[in-house]
Amino acid sequence: MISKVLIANRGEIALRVLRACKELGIATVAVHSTADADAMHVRLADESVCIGPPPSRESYLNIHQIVAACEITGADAVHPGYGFLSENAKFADILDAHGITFIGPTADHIRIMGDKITAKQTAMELGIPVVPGSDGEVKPETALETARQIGFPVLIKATAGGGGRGMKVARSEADLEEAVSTARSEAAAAFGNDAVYMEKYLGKPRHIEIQVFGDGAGNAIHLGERDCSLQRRHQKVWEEANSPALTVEQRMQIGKVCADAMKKLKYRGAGTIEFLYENGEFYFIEMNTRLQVEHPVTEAITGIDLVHEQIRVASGNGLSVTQDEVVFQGHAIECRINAEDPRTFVPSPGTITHFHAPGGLGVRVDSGAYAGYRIPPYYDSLIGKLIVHGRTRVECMMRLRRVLDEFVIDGIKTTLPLFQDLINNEDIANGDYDIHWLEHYLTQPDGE
Amino acid sequence: MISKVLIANRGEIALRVLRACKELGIATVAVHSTADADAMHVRLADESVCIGPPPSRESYLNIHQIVAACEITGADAVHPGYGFLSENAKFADILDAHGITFIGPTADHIRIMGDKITAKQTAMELGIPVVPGSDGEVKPETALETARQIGFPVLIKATAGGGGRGMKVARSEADLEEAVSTARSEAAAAFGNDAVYMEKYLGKPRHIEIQVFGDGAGNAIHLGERDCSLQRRHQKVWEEANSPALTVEQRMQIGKVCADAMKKLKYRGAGTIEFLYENGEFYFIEMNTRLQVEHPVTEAITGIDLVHEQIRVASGNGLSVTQDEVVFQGHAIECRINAEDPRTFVPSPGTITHFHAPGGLGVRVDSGAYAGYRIPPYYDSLIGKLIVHGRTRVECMMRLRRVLDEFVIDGIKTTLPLFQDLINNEDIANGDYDIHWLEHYLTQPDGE
Amino acid sequence: MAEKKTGIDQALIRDLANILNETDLTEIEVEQDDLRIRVSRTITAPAYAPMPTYAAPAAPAASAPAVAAPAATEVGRNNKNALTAPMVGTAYLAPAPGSRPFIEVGAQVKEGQTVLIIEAMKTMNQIPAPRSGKVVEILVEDGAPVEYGEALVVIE
Amino acid sequence: MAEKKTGIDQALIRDLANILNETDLTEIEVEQDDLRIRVSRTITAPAYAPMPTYAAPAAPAASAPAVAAPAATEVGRNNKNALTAPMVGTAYLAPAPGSRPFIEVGAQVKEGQTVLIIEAMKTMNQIPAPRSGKVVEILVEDGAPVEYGEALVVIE
Repeated sequence: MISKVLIANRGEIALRVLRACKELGIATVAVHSTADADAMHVRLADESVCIGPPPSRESYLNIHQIVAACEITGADAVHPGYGFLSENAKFADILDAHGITFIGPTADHIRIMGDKITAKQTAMELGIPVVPGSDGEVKPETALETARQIGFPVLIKATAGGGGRGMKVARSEADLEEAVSTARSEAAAAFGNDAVYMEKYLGKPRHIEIQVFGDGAGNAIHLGERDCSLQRRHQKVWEEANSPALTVEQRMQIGKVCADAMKKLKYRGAGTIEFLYENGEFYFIEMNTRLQVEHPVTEAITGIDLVHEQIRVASGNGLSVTQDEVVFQGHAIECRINAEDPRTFVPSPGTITHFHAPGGLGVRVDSGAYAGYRIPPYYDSLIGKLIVHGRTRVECMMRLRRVLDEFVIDGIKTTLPLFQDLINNEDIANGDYDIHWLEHYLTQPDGE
Repeated sequence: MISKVLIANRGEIALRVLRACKELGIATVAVHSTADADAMHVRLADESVCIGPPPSRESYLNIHQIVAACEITGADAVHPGYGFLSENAKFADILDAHGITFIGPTADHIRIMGDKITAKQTAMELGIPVVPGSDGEVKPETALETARQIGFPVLIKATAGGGGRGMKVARSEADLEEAVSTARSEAAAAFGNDAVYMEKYLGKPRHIEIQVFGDGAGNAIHLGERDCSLQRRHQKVWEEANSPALTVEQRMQIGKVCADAMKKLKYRGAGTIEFLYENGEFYFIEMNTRLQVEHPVTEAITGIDLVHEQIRVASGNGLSVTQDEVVFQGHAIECRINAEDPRTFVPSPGTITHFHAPGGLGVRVDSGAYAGYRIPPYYDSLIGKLIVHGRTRVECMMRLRRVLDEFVIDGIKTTLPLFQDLINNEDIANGDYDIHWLEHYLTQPDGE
Repeated sequence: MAEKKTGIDQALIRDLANILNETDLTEIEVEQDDLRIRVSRTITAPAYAPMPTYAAPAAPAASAPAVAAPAATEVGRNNKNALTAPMVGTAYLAPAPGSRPFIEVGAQVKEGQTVLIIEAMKTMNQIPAPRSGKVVEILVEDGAPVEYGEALVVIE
Repeated sequence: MAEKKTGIDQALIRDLANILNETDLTEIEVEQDDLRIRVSRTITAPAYAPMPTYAAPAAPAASAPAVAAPAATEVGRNNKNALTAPMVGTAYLAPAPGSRPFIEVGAQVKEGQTVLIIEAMKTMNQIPAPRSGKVVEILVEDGAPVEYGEALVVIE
């Protein structure tokens, strides 16, 4: 059993994990950099340990310090949140060597899913649909043949890549040679590794991801999908469930495929299998072997507390529900509140002078912000999440509209005005958007 | 159809109604006394009208002013909230005469349920179980015979009464004469009417109430019960659903009795049938022909927005759900946050210097309070409601415990510390309490 | 810490500060012979002004405009000689449409003389002048809705 | 404020500044003979003090006690000569249980000399004196957990 959890993260997710621990009667240790000494979760934790100076590398990414903090506090488990060390297999190994429970999957599964190529191969073996593509690395000399098999347009991607670097589209045979060579040199420059692979390029896909949960012993369930197509620069800004694009049959079908795959893998804990979705087909992108930022959307429609469930599974108590017991009720939308200019997304750190969260039925705010809180400039700009639930998507959208008018965060710029624009947009109202929609919308003049 | 609602109330319920209207795309008019010009719902409303000076009689109870406010703003409906004019049949009549929709039942039903004796007779006719008692007024000369029929102990109550005045218990024949004469003279002094009636006295009952909803045309449903046994001086402080005391069968049985009664009555809108419950039996107390303070508890476990539903019914669109579609999920508790000393309940008006609402999964705050808000001394002390939902009662209680630690209201005294005590009490944990429990608890020394 | 270096009386400054805080003032200035001391304090935030710490929602487009004509309200509320509406309703400046108004700016009125009518619930309520004097300003338009306490006419 | 005169009494300015902060004033002006000093301060709402506007929950019984001995932290953090912990771990004042401590209050230490050990992840890390001087205060107890930045020893 787990009796004291060290929360190896900061910001809203650290508070989220703290809340779950308190609700389970588990003691908490907050670790923080010197810049986060005033964070809300630090104040609310049973114990806190300063683990280093502001730079993440020397604090939140410093495995040595975090393990030492476990030692001096007697924490018997670590929740890594998302980001930072949450998908660091070495961290999981070290905790294991010290007899400390890592609240997450095995180090092996982190490794498998952390590498794009082994992840895709594993997905294929597990029966998860993938984007048609090259069988591993593609060389310039075989690129044309591979591209013809897949069918144009095709995408060239760095095997070591991420964040859009080393990524090129070839729309026809004429584009191919240049796309491959550019992608290779960008990959070499960015990652020190020029290996690239090729896959089918999707024109107007949606980003749809399936929440899965395994007990590590061969039982696994899915908790439906989240539609996270509204992104800018590969950052999600608005997530919802159910997806406006899926039918119940599609949901249950792809959900079952994912749950079955996790059973075969004997996956442990929370995971998310991300897909591109176009014309009724799902194409595996990657699997995140951790809690996602947008997990509250799933919690809203299932009533299941995913962090409770993570801790339960890590304690060896298995899943609290069977697939049959999972009921999807209503519709939920999450808006990520960033301390950023709502149009340019330039970060806006500073002091929050007034903070007033909206209330009422169907409203959830996850935020460590408060009046007087100074947002440190060292970390990402996510300062809170607003999650709204309704019986239908229309009710949810109407509720979100009224809630956005109530939310007050003064002293800094936030992305709240962006959501006030989006909620009045016809495409959003109709659920008619893909992963390029928001970027396109943002390039339009304000008045549009 | 309703296009503009005037909210004839103040405080958290005015904000509650405003939120529902906004979510339905209905324009709002806030009316307020001069003392409430800075209230949050006034700020958020589309229009606002000052209707008088601070005393309720000259503002929130002034029908003339409220109807005039409808006239100048063109409001086509009035939501009365709870208290004030919500159970004033004359108000409903006047609105009707002016062609303004009263969001509530018919004036006739308000009248019937507003009088204790006709209410009880009506309940009996509708098949609702009542406390065995006298058939109408009891005279001193027939009191003994009636008491013997009912069986001691018996309670003598003013027919015009309320709030505990003109109420006496006779535990045996020896007590009876004095109890009757004391009750009669108290009744005469308090209500100008010395009529009393008699009913069975229950020793350790729970207060259990059934939420009903009718469409005014003969359809009606119930939304389960709320257990409001935790009271002091007849004021509810903590309400929960489901009741820890009922089985599913009991819930469905009494619920059906109430729904059937409302069908017969052709009741329109939201109503609550209040019972005392002891040893498996329900005894009708009264019916409130309005929304209750504690309605969010029912919303949490059913997912149905009761104010949406009220407006829908008042618009003539009928009920949005059938009885079969009502699903009870999980457990919910509401804590009433009063600006009062948590032990003595002495009101503590003043300025709120800091206000920070708790967040996270399963948490709802309904409050018009904010940092800098000055609580006017003229009205009741309810400044907010905290509603927590969980999959089970245990989860709900654990969540409530962590949430109470997060809630910050500074500058005034509040009842939050009382709830922090209650949440750690064994009887509360076991759901083992009756309507006298809290009064008894409060008379014990702090240490208990 | 509080040595008297240049002969500045630090204890006096502290005493003044205490007075400042206790009396809720924002500034005290003392001058005697050739010594002058001024202490001041900014009152930090909330409390006294109506709702200063609560910012309106970011998009207040449709947010709570009072039904009354706003300019008049601003001026009138600040004028202690303004006659304020004793009830909610619609103000009429003349006894009937098209007829002469009860009063005009510059006119003399007597205490008790009807200066306008407020209609509410189909009833015409005659609003009398609270005192005799000269009509300095009429703050409502004919047919305008008025709320309780709204300034109507300034009589001086 | 900063006239460049010779003989400006900086200590006096500092004293006034201290008064300003302690008394919660925002401005002090003093004039005497031909000396005039004005010190002022802008209160930018909350911000600088650690979390002043956020009150701890009403029942902070179990709320976030730092793992370190709090008294020492208070004192030590304010002492600019304190050697602070470069890492999280358990502090030992002696090379082995029962042996003589590395340092004692009053002792002279040389720069680079080991003053204590911090154990973390089964590794003993020798913590050297940052400068030569006299040990004025030892702020941690033998075997106590220390967090990053925590004051350990004051060497002057």
